[in-house]
Amino acid sequence: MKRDVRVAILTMEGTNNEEEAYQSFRHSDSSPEIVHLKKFENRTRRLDSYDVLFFPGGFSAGDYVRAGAVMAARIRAKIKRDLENFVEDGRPVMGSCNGFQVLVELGLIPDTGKSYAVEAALAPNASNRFEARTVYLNVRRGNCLFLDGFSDGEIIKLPIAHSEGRFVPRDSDVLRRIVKEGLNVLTYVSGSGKEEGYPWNPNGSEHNIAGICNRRGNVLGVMPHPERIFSRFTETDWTRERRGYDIGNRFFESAVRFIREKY
Amino acid sequence: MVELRITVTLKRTVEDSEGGSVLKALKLLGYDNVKDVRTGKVYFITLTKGSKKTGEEFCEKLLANPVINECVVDG
Amino acid sequence: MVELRITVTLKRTVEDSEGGSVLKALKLLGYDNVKDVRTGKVYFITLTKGSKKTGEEFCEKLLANPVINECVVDG
Amino acid sequence: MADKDHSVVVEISGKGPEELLRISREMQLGLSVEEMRRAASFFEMEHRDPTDVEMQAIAQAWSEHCSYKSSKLHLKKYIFGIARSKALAEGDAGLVSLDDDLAVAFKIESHNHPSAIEPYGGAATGVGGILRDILSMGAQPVAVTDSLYFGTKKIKGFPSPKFIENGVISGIRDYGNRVGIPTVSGGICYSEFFSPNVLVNVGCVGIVKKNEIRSSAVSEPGIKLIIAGGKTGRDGIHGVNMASAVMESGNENITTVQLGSPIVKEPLIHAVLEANRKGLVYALKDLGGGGLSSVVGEMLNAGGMGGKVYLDRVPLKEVNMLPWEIWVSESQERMLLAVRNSEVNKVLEIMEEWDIPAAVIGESEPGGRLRIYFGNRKVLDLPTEFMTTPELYDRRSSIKEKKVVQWLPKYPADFGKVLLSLLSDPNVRTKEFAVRQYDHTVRGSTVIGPFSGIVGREGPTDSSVLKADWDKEVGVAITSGSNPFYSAIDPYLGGRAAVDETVRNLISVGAEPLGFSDCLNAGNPEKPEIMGEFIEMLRGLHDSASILDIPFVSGNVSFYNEAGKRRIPTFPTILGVGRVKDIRNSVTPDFKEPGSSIYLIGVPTTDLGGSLYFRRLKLPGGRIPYSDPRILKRRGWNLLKSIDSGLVNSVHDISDGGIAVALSEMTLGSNVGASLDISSLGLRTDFALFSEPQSCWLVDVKPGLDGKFSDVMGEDSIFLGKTGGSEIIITRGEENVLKASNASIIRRWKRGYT
Ligand SMILES: Nc1ncnc2c1ncn2[C@@H]1O[C@H](COP(=O)(O)OP(=O)(O)O)[C@@H](O)[C@H]1O
Ligand SMILES: [Mg+2]
Repeated sequence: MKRDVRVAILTMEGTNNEEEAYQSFRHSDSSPEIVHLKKFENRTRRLDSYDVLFFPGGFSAGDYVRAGAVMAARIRAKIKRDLENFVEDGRPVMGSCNGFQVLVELGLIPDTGKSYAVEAALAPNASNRFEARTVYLNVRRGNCLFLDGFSDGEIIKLPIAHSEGRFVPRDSDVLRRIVKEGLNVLTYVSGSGKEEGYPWNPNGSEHNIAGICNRRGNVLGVMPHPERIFSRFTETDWTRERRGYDIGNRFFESAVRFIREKY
Repeated sequence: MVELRITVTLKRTVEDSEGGSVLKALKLLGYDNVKDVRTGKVYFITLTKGSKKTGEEFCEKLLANPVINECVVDG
Repeated sequence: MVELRITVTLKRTVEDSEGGSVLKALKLLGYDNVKDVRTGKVYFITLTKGSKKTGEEFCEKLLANPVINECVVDG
Repeated sequence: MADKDHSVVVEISGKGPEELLRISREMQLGLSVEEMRRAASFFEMEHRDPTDVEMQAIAQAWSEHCSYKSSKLHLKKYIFGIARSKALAEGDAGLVSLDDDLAVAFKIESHNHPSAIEPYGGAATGVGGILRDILSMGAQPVAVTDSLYFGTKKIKGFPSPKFIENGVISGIRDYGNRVGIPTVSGGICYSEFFSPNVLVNVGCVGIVKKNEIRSSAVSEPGIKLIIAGGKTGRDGIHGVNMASAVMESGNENITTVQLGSPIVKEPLIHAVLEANRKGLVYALKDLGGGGLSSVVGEMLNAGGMGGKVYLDRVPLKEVNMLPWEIWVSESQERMLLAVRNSEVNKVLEIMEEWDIPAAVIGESEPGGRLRIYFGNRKVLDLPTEFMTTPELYDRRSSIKEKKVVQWLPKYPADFGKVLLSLLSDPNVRTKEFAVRQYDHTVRGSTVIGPFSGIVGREGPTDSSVLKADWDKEVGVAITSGSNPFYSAIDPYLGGRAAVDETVRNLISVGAEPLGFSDCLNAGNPEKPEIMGEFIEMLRGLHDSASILDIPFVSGNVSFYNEAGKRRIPTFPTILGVGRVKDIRNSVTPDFKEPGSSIYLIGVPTTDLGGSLYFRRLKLPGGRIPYSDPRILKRRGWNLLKSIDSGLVNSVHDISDGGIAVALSEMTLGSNVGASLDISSLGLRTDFALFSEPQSCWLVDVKPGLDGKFSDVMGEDSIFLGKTGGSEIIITRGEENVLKASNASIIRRWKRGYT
């Protein structure tokens, strides 16, 4: 019998993408559950009873202070140790959009140094606008377990929708280590695969960084929304392309496969 | 050079949901001593010449809506 | 009762895109004397008890990300 | 019975007209002398004077905004009867059937007056309000739409048009994005008409399993009433009265302004839907205009019940609120759930899980009388029927006979130049500066969004399509139709044209139209000529929709869009919803390949009144294009057949700017040009290219399927030319008429936007 892969999709007021994340994991042959942060805080649920943790996008707590700040502060206050154990155990953790912002605020990404220091931020877009569009991304797999289903140099398309997505590293050392270790697994490129400016890089991210994986390869944060493309009929230009595949699922299928193989 | 600090807040009669959200977060972080949080925007503006008066014009023309906002200029 | 004013801005080294937009808008309104605009958020926090110290904790735990923000507490 | 400290008696018995009016004004009731008299004679029969709570309750319920007192008679006559059997249910929103177990709930509503005073908060709370209406039916909101009408001229005493525009767009963005419902459709119209009367018409569409549809009527005693969501404050008091009067100036000191709190609404949606899915909810209604007073009264009255409510149990934002303030407050983000006693705790637990304040505030009782208590004092005791039912007005109306004069424009020297200028008109050029600030892919079910085409150079679509269920291929198409320029010239034909546009847009993506929701915008109904226009508009909507056999399942009337001497034209915004049987067959306007054939469905017209071409030339008046629903039906449903059977690549309807603009828009997202010969169209070349005939489309047919397509479309299709190349070339036989490169077309349409 196939092993049941349990996925926790973390929710609180203002997180928005839990529904499509749920569907994405369901379509990827796992058993997702949407769990309110409260339940981890008051211990009616335990992190270690799940195999995969997903931080959905949206506007946790309205993103009022700063995107992801309130959610990260609550997690740090109440379940920091549990989460670190989860990560150190090698289990997959992924965040998209607001989820990426939370992971960065928690220091789980890029984590190029020691002990989860905050090494980066996702600052307001250079355009000073919310940007909802489709972007092209260059994939550099590295050892990121979520990218198992892609090949190096593959160009993929995903939707973005955010106003704070400009990746800013703390200093040039952090940036250097990110690049050196190949943690910048997804970068914004133009339709022809080149690194060009706005709007191909929709937010002004340093080094066109769209997604970062930790060194161990089990924590991935991305600004775009793979969970919104679990069906190819939600790609913006599917009416032009007769071929096609459900690109978003590849992220989630990889994680599910990883659990089945390793645990 | 003139340096202005312009603070735009919501009038007391208008509900500040951002403030409410921060209040809730601080309480959840264990700060039971927080009674109230109000939020606002602040603009630090450098003029080659001008006065507080100019700042008040900025409030009126761009930065604030008198129906919901209060605008304070510090020179 | 303790009243704190906490101001969170972007560090000088981080591009302030909102400030840039406001600068542009003011120039379009004909204010050629505006040289620079930086923006920030301000929180007016009322505590039943506490001190500036508490405000600094708020900065650290919630209100600012040290990578991009500066946080000033006025008591 | 009144409490000296909290509630006062209003002495109205035996008072003369001036006294009554003075009381109405001082208490901001907005009631006329006749209405005050009607109230007075009711209380004479009861042998007492009313309390302030009672007078405020009556004033809310009898306001134009809540009661439709000026429009109801006409709506009944012209609108409510159309295709009744196709409307599944009505309530805060209307419902149509999508398939065996799913229904679509939808509604469009105006938030004009609040947006004129405080554009950001007005627009944001408009989105919040329309979401609640959909939630009230037990439906999951899946899409938001916004049709916006901005002025172009600064009017003294009112904020500048740019300020209003920025505020409105930011308000919709911040609220819609934060609640996580995609904003997928709408429109932005610029005209002097809307200075200073900005219009914000917001719509929402939801999906609900048929067995989870909730009614809003309580028809049994002992059902508990739970208020859930935001707390009640002094904000929003007398909002409905404000929306039922003419604006005096833009910066009145008004305390009704609210900004809305999407961060309360977002979990509220989850919690209410969860309670409903678990079968814990007996009836459901949202708190909008008139607050608790309207919702409790209407909920009980709809089921022939009375009841009691304890105002001191309502969770409050501020202390010391007076009973009447609690009763009529319009604070945002609140829902009223009617729940059986046995389920009350379960519902409260769900609310607690989501951190949502909730409280049981009362219950239904037999007998049709509503009693309100504050502490242990009774502050209101009225029959729900009297309280919620105003006298309807049959206001005087008059119809101005207008002579139709149509100017013949000078023959243009350069058609290419005309085309490019039409493409960069604010009403045609890209709305991406606004729409790309709205998240239109959240929820992962957007199959066709506002734009389509090659990534990075997308063009506009006609309708959006959303997957209706994760595991099915059925889709919901959503669009809006309106043309204030037509309606300003002829409200009757303008009404018909709005229906036509809505249907056209739905057909364009391969959707069968299922139902409409109408947002009717007008000036002061006490003026006979405005009432006349209003009735003409209704007649137009009626004549088209009844022949098409498509119901208006919901809607909203917004009168008093006047300020000083300026008023808006009387016109509808229609929200249209359609069924896409299989989303994999839906189509978009961008050409798909070179070498396919382009057909025109329909023929150009000589009626150019209100057209973009005439507006650019500043030619007033003229006949506006005529929509014949019978022709629309024949062409539209045949076109649907062609789309369903996979004969076509791309479809786009003809609207602003005519065939020339529609053709250009098909090149935007594809970078595929076209060569057309228009000799078969007859007419002057400018009329052929720029007239805006109704019920018309441009279609690009898949290579090799021309014969089959012509068989289905019959005489309605005219072959015009082929796709291909990097420019649009239009000839008339040997004569070169127009040439424009794909690059110049997109540059003009984008006008500085990247
Ligand atoms: N205010 C708006 N909100 C959401 N969508 C909009 C808005 N304005 C326009 N759109 C969408 O953008 C697309 C292009 O709009 P527009 O240029 O007005 O096209 P058209 O005139 O053909 O309707 C359409 O899909 C429309 O629904
Ligand atoms: Mg259209």
